[in-house]
Amino acid sequence: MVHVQGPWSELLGRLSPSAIPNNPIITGAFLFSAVIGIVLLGYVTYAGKWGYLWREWLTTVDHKKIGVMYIIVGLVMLFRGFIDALMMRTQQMLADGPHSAGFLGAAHGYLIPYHFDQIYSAHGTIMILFAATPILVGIMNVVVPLQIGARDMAFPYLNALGLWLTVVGAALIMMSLFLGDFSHAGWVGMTPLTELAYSPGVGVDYWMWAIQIASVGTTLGAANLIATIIKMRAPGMTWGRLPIFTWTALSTNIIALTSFPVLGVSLALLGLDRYFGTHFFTAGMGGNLMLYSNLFWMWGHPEVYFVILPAFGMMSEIIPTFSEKALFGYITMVAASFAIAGVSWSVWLHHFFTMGASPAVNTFFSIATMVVGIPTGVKVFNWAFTIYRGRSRFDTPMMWAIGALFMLLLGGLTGMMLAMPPINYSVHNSVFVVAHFHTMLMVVIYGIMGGVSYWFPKVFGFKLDETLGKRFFWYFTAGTIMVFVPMYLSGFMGMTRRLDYLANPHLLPFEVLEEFGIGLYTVSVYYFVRQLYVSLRDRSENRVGANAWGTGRTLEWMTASPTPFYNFAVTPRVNARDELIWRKEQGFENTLPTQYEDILMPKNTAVPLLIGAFSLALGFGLVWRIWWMTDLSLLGVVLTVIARSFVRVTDYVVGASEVEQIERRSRTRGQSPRPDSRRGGMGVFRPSRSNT
Amino acid sequence: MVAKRLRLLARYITLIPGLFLAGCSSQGLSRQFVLFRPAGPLANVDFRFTILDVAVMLGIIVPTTIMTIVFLLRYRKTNTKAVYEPKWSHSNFIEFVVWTIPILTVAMLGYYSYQGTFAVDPYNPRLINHSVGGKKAPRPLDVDVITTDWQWLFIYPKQHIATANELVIPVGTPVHFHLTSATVVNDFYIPKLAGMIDIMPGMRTKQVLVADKVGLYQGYSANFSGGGFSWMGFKTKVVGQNTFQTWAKHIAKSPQTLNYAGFNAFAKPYKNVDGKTDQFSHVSAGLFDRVIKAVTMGKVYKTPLPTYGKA
Amino acid sequence: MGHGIENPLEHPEVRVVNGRGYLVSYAVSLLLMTLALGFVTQPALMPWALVGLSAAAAVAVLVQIILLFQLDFSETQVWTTVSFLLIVPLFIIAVGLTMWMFNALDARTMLAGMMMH
Amino acid sequence: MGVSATTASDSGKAGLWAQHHHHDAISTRTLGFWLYMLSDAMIFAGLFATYAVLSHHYNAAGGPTPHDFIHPLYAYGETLAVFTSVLAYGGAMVALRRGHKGGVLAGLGLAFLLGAVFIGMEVNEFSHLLSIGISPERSGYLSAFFALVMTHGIHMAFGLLWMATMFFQVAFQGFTDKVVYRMLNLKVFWHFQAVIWVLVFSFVYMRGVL
Repeated sequence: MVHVQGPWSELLGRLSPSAIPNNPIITGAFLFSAVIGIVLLGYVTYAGKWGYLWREWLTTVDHKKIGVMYIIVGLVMLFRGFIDALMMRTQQMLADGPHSAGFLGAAHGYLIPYHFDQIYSAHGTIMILFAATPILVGIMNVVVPLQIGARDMAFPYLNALGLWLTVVGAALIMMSLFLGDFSHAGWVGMTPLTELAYSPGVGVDYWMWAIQIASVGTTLGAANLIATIIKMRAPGMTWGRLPIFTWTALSTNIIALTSFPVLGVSLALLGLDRYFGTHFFTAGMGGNLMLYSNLFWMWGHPEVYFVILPAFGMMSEIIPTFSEKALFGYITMVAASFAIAGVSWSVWLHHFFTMGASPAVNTFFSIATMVVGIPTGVKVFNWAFTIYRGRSRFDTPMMWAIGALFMLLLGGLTGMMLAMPPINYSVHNSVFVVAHFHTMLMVVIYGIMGGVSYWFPKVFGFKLDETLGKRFFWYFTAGTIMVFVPMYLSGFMGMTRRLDYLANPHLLPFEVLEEFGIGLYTVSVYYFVRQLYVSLRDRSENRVGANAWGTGRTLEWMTASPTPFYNFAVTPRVNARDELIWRKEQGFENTLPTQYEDILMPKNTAVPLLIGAFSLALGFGLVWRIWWMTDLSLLGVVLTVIARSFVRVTDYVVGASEVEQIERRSRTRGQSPRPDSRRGGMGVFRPSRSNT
Repeated sequence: MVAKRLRLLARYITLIPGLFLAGCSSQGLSRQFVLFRPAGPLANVDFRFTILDVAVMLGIIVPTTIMTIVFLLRYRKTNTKAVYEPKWSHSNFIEFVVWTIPILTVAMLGYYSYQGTFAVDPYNPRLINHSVGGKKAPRPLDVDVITTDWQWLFIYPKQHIATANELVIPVGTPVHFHLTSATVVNDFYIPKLAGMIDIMPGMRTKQVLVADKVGLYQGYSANFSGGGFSWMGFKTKVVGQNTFQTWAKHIAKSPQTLNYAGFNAFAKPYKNVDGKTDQFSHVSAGLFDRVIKAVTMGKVYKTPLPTYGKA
Repeated sequence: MGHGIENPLEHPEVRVVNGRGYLVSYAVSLLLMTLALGFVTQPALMPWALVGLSAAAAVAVLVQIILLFQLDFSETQVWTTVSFLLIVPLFIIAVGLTMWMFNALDARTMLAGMMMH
Repeated sequence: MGVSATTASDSGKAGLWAQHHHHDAISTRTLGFWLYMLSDAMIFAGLFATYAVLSHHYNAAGGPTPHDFIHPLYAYGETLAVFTSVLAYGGAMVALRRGHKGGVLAGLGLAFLLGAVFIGMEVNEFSHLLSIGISPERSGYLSAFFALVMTHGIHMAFGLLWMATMFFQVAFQGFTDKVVYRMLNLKVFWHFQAVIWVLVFSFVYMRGVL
């Protein structure tokens, strides 16, 4: 165990009153969160919803609810990450040139360097790992079992565990805001800056354990999803008929399954350096600091494709639905997804092209990187030819999908530039790169927004408001252009990344433009929230039937919206790639099963939540070096897992007559829209009786 | 009401780029796009490949964009005159073409990438030798660069002098840099002269450049290195070859000297907010190697524990 | 969730267990590891030690994978085999490319390599 | 697949609903666990890559090199323990196939004991190394050595815990679905440790004394 700077006690570790930051901005953030928290908790208590919350959400193993919770966590963190972005843009606008004014104790702008550094590190960590990843995992959770005609995931209990581990990671990050500090060394955690000698506080520990714990959840989720896709398909759902989103979910989870463990290794070794004084990534004593970059990006680059492949999948679902036409080049689309996933494993060095590797090494990784452009290009062409000779309707999901397509073109252009070492050297650590990967992540965000609005009616039974959705889209797009086009340009002016003060005053006009852009984003956030509110308020007018968009093609549009907890009353037999279209053509669209049968469903369980609670204590104890707490919580996790393995019965039976009743009720609701205030949008989720 | 006001705002916003472009030309802001104005062979190659890459890629992306937009407009649902073939989802010819185009592009760009990567390899500076080969090639100048938290030290080992936070090099002369860091990773970057190269503690990287024109160039550390990172710029003065000799002689008389102990004092964490520069004479021989060796043997220049919520 | 087979012991994955496979795997891998030991302790074998070690390890791993995990393309095991075959290249890429890139880097940047330039 | 997607169907009216459709729980479970083991393999890929990078002489930072402290014969003894333990677990699996509870318990017990012998040998080895000042903080090389070998050791220890649990479940719950797939998964886990040990033994221990 290494010696740390500052006080340490047996009982509280490094924790002391001085760990509470004394800073007006943080105090404001704390008050804001506290008020929201109190209002939420107060509402739940006032409405007497604790029991409902416990039974229906906290202990659930239903893949749809777990997916929804993943998405909610992701959206909350997306908002937090957005606030970080707002603060960064404002700081860079204010701290321009030596004559810029300073506020709140900062020499320039309103943030001192150390605080600014934490904000950009938090922004990156949150956006990649706690916003994009959970939302995508959530969407895959909701959609994949429905698309393949399964009742649930292969391992519902494990699914809940994955969710709660992700929540623990997010909770640790939020905690770092109000207790101690966060890492200042970027979301990638550059060594040896993250070593104890250069980051003596608890910030890096927060960053490290938050990611570590959440990534365990993601790895488990990946194994679960792959097993689900391989083993849980409905009869007749051959590989050649698998919906394209499920294909991308499969390829993306192969990436997650294989790459997240390497992230675990890199963080664990960094942890050993910080806690035990080993020399993996130190500059001296035989360590190798570039080894960290190597291990980190061995995960980090596949992670990029982990987030982008599902977005491609969603685009490939949305574009055919709203073009009212089959997807062009199904087989090449599948091949392209797997080509991207495969090549993603041999391109990681381009994240540190400038470390001075030999030109042979750099050339190899450069060409491997460019090769990714081939399947990606094919996908773009295939989407275009899906639109060709179709009948395009511009509903909100389609707008997002098309937006994503154009973002991909721009991102592809700049990506091909960065793949070439001589160009890369001149912009490697500049804001040009920042603009590039934000363009690519915009593909993901556009895909997510499209996917959420596309499948929202499936899960909740009503559509999101179209007018507000489009307004959200346009403001968001204007914001994207306004922020990132100037950022590309400032890259050409030699502006490097991660600056809390800009020495070059000529950058000011660009910074002002970007600030305008972030203002547009803020407006778009307003419309997003308003869209949710209005849609929820007017839900009875926006009720939809099973086939919410009228032109759905795949299995999920055959079961009621909102989907009953057992998904399909009787497992459908699949006859075609676009099963619903096939049934329409054959005149079977409204053919119902002749008889219902008993269904075996997994019981709810509080065990994943309990393991999550222990993991939170474990993470907290590790961050503050409270050893009794880490020992006890680790023991708690192990004993809980063992105890759970002795539980014999984890399923229960839903009787055939009950299934029939639920089916009849959902049919009448789907056909005749009428106010149903008691059950609301969420009433779809029938209370499951038994808890374990 | 709000929406109306916002629509008004949006209309104003569309005007801004126009105003901004006007501002650009009048203030000479276009000169600030330093990557488009290379002043040395290395930056020149980087720029040339940028143009090449963008041209090739635009050759594909522009037609694709136009094609997609045309498809979207022509095959919109409201256009009842357009052909509608809901089942058409495969064509061997189209699939062949859509795979061939990206493959050929990548093959071409891959070849250029290979060429360019070897061209700018600082360990085998054919480019540099070639670009000064025609004239009477001056003897290369060696500069050892050490970064600390958060300053630059430029040592001229042959001249036994050193400067801090200011680099002076002669025009038209190949300059060989050896770079290392005493603390964390930095990145050596002079946009108009040379691309980035990492500066890593305990390791030594190399960079080579020639400046074609006399002038003042801004240098940066491009890799985040902690609290003083934003102030870690350095001025690069490219001077005539004679001026350089005079300057070096002048610095050799400067009262401050530098040995390893002096370096350790210099390397204490310091945010160079005022842009101070230092000059040192009688710099110990082998100081650069000594710093690397000390770091590999475990020497660290610790960062003090911050107060939470403060710097 | 139920399954088609009443008695779990009748499940094909239980039936596939093979006592002879265990014995063969045990004997072969132990023999190979003994050989590996010989390569590094017997001066006569030392010149081929690295090749010998790698070959012994590769064969031992292969034998264990096939006999202990019973990997084959039967209906029971096909996905196990396919997923395993997908992971092997990634394992090799991860270790191999890392070794290659750091050998190149060390030669240029580490003190040991500095003599070259 | 030249035909358009929507008409590609078998026999037209093969039926729309699959009554009494069930999934095979055991093979779903074993596949899921196998996938998890593959991700575990990538942990070892990361560690082997680390070991490979950090095993140059300058990574020893003037401290001990593997030559100085690895005893090939002792490591061979550890190999013997691991392999025999795996064989014993194989015996338990053969007994499971025959539904022979006593055989399963005996096999599990023996595998546990031999696994414990391995752990004991490793603990003994490391405590000896630490007592003569060969510790992970000494150099990058030693950090990598300890991390790799101990990660395998921790896996082994975890396997022992699992075996103990299974011993009770087999004894008191008999061969239920759950117990059977856990036995199958533990088989994969335990055999996997043997495979990793082959790599550790060859490329860390034997390669080290060269």
